[in-house]
Amino acid sequence: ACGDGGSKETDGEASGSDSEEGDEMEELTVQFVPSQNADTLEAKAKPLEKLLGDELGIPVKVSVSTDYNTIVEAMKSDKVDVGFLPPTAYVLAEEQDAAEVIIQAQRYGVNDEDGSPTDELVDSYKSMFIVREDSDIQSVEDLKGKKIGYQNVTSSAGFVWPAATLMDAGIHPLEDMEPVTLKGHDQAIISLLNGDIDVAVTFQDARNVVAGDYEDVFEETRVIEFTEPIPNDTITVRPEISDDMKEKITKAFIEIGKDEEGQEIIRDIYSHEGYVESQDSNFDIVREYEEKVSKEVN
Amino acid sequence: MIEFKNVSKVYPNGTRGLTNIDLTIEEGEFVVIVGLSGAGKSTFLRSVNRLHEITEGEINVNNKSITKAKGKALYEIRRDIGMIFQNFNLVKRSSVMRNVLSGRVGYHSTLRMIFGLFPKHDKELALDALERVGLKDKAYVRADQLSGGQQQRVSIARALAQEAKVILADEPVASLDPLTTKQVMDDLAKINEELKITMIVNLHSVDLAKKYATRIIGLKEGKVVFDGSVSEATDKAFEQIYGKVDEENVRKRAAK
Amino acid sequence: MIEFKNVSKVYPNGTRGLTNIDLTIEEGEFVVIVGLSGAGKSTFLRSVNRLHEITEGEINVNNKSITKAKGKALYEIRRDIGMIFQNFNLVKRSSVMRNVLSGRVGYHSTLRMIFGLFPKHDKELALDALERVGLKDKAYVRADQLSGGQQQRVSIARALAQEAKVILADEPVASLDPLTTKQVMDDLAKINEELKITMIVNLHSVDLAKKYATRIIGLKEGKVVFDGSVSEATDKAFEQIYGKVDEENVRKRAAK
Amino acid sequence: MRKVEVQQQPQNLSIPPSKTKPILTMILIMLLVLGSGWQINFSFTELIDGLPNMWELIVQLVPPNWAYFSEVTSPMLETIRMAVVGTTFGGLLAFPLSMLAAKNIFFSSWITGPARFILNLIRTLPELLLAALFVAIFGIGPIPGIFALMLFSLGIIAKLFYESVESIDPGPMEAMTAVGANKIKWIIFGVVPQVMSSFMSFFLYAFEINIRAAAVLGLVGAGGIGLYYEKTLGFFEYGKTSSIIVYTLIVVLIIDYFSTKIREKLT
Amino acid sequence: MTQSKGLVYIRRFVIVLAVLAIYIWAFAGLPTLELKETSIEVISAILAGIFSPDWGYVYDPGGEDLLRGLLDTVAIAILGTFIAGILCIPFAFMAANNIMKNKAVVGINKFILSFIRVFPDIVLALLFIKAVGPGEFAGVLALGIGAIGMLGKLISESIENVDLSAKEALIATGANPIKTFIFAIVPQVLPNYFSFVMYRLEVNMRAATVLGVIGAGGIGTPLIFALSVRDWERVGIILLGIIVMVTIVDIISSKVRARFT
Ligand SMILES: Nc1ncnc2c1ncn2[C@@H]1O[C@H](COP(=O)(O)OP(=O)(O)OP(=O)(O)O)[C@@H](O)[C@H]1O
Ligand SMILES: Nc1ncnc2c1ncn2[C@@H]1O[C@H](COP(=O)(O)OP(=O)(O)OP(=O)(O)O)[C@@H](O)[C@H]1O
Ligand SMILES: [Mg+2]
Ligand SMILES: [Mg+2]
Repeated sequence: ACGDGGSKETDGEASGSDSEEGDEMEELTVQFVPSQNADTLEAKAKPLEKLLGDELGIPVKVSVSTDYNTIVEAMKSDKVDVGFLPPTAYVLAEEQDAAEVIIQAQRYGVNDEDGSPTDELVDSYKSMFIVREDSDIQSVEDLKGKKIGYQNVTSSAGFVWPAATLMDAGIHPLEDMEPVTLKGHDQAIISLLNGDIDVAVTFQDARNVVAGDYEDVFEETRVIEFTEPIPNDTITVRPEISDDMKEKITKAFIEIGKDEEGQEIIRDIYSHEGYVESQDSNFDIVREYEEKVSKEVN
Repeated sequence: MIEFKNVSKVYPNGTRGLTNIDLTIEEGEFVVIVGLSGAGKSTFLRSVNRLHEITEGEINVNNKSITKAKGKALYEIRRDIGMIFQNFNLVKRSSVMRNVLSGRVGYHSTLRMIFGLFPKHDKELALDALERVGLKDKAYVRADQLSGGQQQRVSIARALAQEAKVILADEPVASLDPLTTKQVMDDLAKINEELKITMIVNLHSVDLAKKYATRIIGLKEGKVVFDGSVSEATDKAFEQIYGKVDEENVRKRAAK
Repeated sequence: MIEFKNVSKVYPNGTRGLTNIDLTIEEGEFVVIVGLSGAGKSTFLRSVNRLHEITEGEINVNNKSITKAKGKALYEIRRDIGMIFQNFNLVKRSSVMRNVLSGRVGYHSTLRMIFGLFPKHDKELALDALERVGLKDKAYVRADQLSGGQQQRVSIARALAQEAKVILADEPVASLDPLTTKQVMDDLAKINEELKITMIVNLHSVDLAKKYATRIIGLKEGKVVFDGSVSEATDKAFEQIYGKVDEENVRKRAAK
Repeated sequence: MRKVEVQQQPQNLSIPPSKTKPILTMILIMLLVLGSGWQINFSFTELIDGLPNMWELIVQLVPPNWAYFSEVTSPMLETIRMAVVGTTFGGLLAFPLSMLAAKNIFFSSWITGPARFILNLIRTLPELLLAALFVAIFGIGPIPGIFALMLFSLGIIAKLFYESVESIDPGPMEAMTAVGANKIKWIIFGVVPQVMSSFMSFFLYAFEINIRAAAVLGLVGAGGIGLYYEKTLGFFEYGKTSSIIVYTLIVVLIIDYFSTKIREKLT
Repeated sequence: MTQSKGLVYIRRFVIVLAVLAIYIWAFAGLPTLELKETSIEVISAILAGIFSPDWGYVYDPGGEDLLRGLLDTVAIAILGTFIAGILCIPFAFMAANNIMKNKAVVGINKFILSFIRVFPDIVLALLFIKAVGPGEFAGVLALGIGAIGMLGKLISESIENVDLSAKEALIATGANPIKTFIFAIVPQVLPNYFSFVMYRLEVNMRAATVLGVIGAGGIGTPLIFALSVRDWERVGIILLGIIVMVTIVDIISSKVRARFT
């Protein structure tokens, strides 16, 4: 849609390379948006700058943002080359020709029973419906008319997937429920414990975030349902970047995921365990869900 | 009775306001303070009710040290001292009536004042005071819509309404025409005589000073250079207060 | 030459300031305006340089209508009219020097003034003016640290520094002691005589009016009730201006 | 006596004050600004070059999606309701606290110091932390929202207000001292009439902020207009975003109008 | 005269009634206040965390620590405030109805200021990100432009409140409006101006949300991250840092204002 002009000129150099397709990139700009399903996060950029720079041989600038909309817009204006986007955000960005997925992040799976990590690396996660232990809600069917705590409507785990699950059970996610929009999966769980809502939908397993503040959270709550898997965070690039460069970036990330030092860093900072190549079709499920839900909701 | 015991005042910027003032003003006196502009007349008045802290010495009002008084005791001493300011100090945004009524706040409980509930008696007092200075029909006009002289008279009315035992007046007639001047000064004299209220008045007019004062105090560069009855205040005495009528010299002294 | 052509002024709150004023003041006259407090003296002066809009009539200054002037033309007429205010109108937070210099801004480009770059000549003028009123040694003191009379003198110095052709003075000596009063009035008279600068001065003192004026205008309730030379201004004339010395009556009239 | 003599020296008030201090201050500020500019790579050319990109987004913002108006009306009303209550309580608390913090009202730093410290503390608390605390205490809904807005307004009004109180005309206060008023009467008659207008101005300003920045309400599950920004931006529906902007603008203009009227009454 | 007075009373009555109605409406919609069971445990956990700050975060040789974060924040805030402090002046001047007699000019300027104020920070940030890319520079621009609305409004209102007698004196000397403004209004407004600018500096330092969104570094992003994963020790140390920073600004601010009062 918009013009190209591969490189970033932070040092005020004249923008001579307008017409080239980024094969002569002098600098790579990377921006990261935290996915919502993380229980530790660090707002650090420097370590990744070094790792990626070493792999690619050009300077890398990494920044951390808290809102994906700005990354997408920046990618559209060629201000950001590589973005870490949550799945919904990726789909929306792809629609606008702003991003192309190359990689997906891997994490350890979560035990459905007790919320502890498994030792299996997966590229997807799930969302869950959770109620108070003493609640008489046993299954999704019982939810009709109950007070539910959602996240923002753009949230995969906090709205889209759970809404789809409800629809599958014949319950309209807004009209048949008493919805409240909350900010943060931790707030959802606290509100559930407080009795402000009857059911919370969170990523699996958000109770770990609250456990530090409220020890008995696992005893006092109960999961009644899991959703279908949601693809993990993506690493995407601007489509205008040359295939060669895309290749290089892909390889670089995968290398980092395998390297011991690299792994430690991406785990600490982004709670990623490793990276696998990905393709757009992996996200058809996201599109499908988006469409299904947004048709009902908007 | 007002007693100055070796009082000095130095302003923070180093200007000397008063130097070693030592005198006593008895109840019922009509004292006029004269002196060049900048001689320390206003400073003298403001020391009496401790609007300025003096830097040395002590001042007693009716045998109570205002210099040492605190809290309620201080408020009560002050309530009994009315003041007419040289530059009026009115709340320009409030009505004339409210400005005058504000002279009465010392008499009422704080709670009452928070709601601005003045008793009827006070309102009558305020209207009386306004009538005395000829401003009854401006009672509900905002203070900033008055002429200069009218503002000065509001300031006088406020002090009258206060029913104080001492009145300090800083050039109360500076902006008034001769007739109003006469009327205000007559009023002050009447209050002084009939109610035995002590008057301490700064004046620039030697004629007025001679006409109304029972005692004249001359200040010069913060020091008392004359203190005596009207009869003692000869032309010579005034020469001493104001300096010789030597044009060149006047300028220099006036500046001090 | 200042011409009032059937000028009236009604304040927004309905008070009548001036009513049908019709007179001409020639160049070089020393006009003193007298009248009761609230008679409209300040309103009269403020109409001359259009600090107040008049509600009817027209005023010409040196054959230019200030009532109709706009923008630069208006500023230039005003630059030639100096004004001494009854309540000084100083910028309290600025230094004395800066207050006096502000009388000079009409002479310089806006840009220059934005950076406050006054030429040396102006500073000398300002210091001269301050010396005239005996305040040279307070030049860099903040205006709010001055005594009342000192502030009035700063206001006078500002008007002097302006080098105007007409000076409007609203009770310029109200807060001054007799000596400084004499000195300031002498100065005004000297400027009037030597430089042929027109003076329009509001005064409360009949003595001063008789001593300095070449022409006296008496105002009463916004109307001209007397206009004549000093010799014509008999005691009877003043009685007419101030009303009979009838105590009851005075109060009522003064309140108007 | 000795003290007095020492103080007599600085009488040379007739020479201009030295200009070095202001000049040094200016230089210091310029250095700070230039240093900061360097630290963040300030560049005009980059900005100018990027303007066309900016335009691209502006084009998407117009025209607003008028149909969206009806959808945001009820959250807007909800926001106004909570802002009214929150700002009122905040303002009621801010008044006495600002008086305690103003140095020309209470001369002792034993009073102004703690008052200012409390105000600083209140202003520093991030919204997210407030949300975490209030949700724990009151659960979700309008109540924690109002408390959050109250603290918010308190911080804003009090800080701005005490500083403007510090620059009022001391004359009327002096007159009240002279009539023997105690502190409270002194404030009511000498200070309040002078500051009412600026208090109202800050109060209404805080009210306005509360309406347009009501994101904090979203944080405690109390709805509010903030969520809708997030939602529309999240879906890249800029037409809707700009209709929220226009809506807020209308509300703010109405508040502005009343603000001016009320201040005129008080001046 | 009497008729208009009657009108004034009626208008006043209507306004009072309107305000009253608004309050009744606002309070009527409120649920009752109740405390939650979980509160004690959760709050004591939060407070315990905040009061045992994560000292390790103060300095980290890797470069992304509290000190560096604060320094970045200060740099962004200073520059942003500086830009706004300069750019707001003409708007403030032209939006003050006692300076500008032309009602249309005043109205237009007040409208512009309102418009800037309602423009959400995040959209402003988005615009600048598109222009210069995410980072500190965009942050500075967003803060700088966004603050014009607030500074312009507050300053113009404080101009509307000044004592106009000195202004008269300047008009009488034949000064044009700009000169009058500089000599009669500026000295009176200066303390307020500095107070507002310093306040804005402080707001900008706390503008964690916008800066976090922009990826501008500074202390905002780590604070948001720490809050969202409930790492209270980290929150505690960052808060401490901000409080110290704000207190320093406050002290400087009162020193600066003391100069001008
Ligand atoms: N801004 C104003 N608004 C309304 N009325 C006013 C205003 N200024 C003055 N007046 C009224 O106009 C009348 C004339 O006022 P003016 O100031 O001209 O009197 P003056 O002769 O100068 O009196 P003084 O000797 O007391 O200064 C007075 O009754 C006064 O109350
Ligand atoms: N707040 C202040 N700070 C510093 N110096 C001051 C202050 N107020 C007055 N002064 C100085 O103290 C001296 C005495 O002032 P004061 O006001 O007592 O004079 P005054 O006799 O009342 O003169 P006037 O007749 O002009 O009113 C003057 O030189 C004046 O400049
Ligand atoms: Mg005096
Ligand atoms: Mg007058």
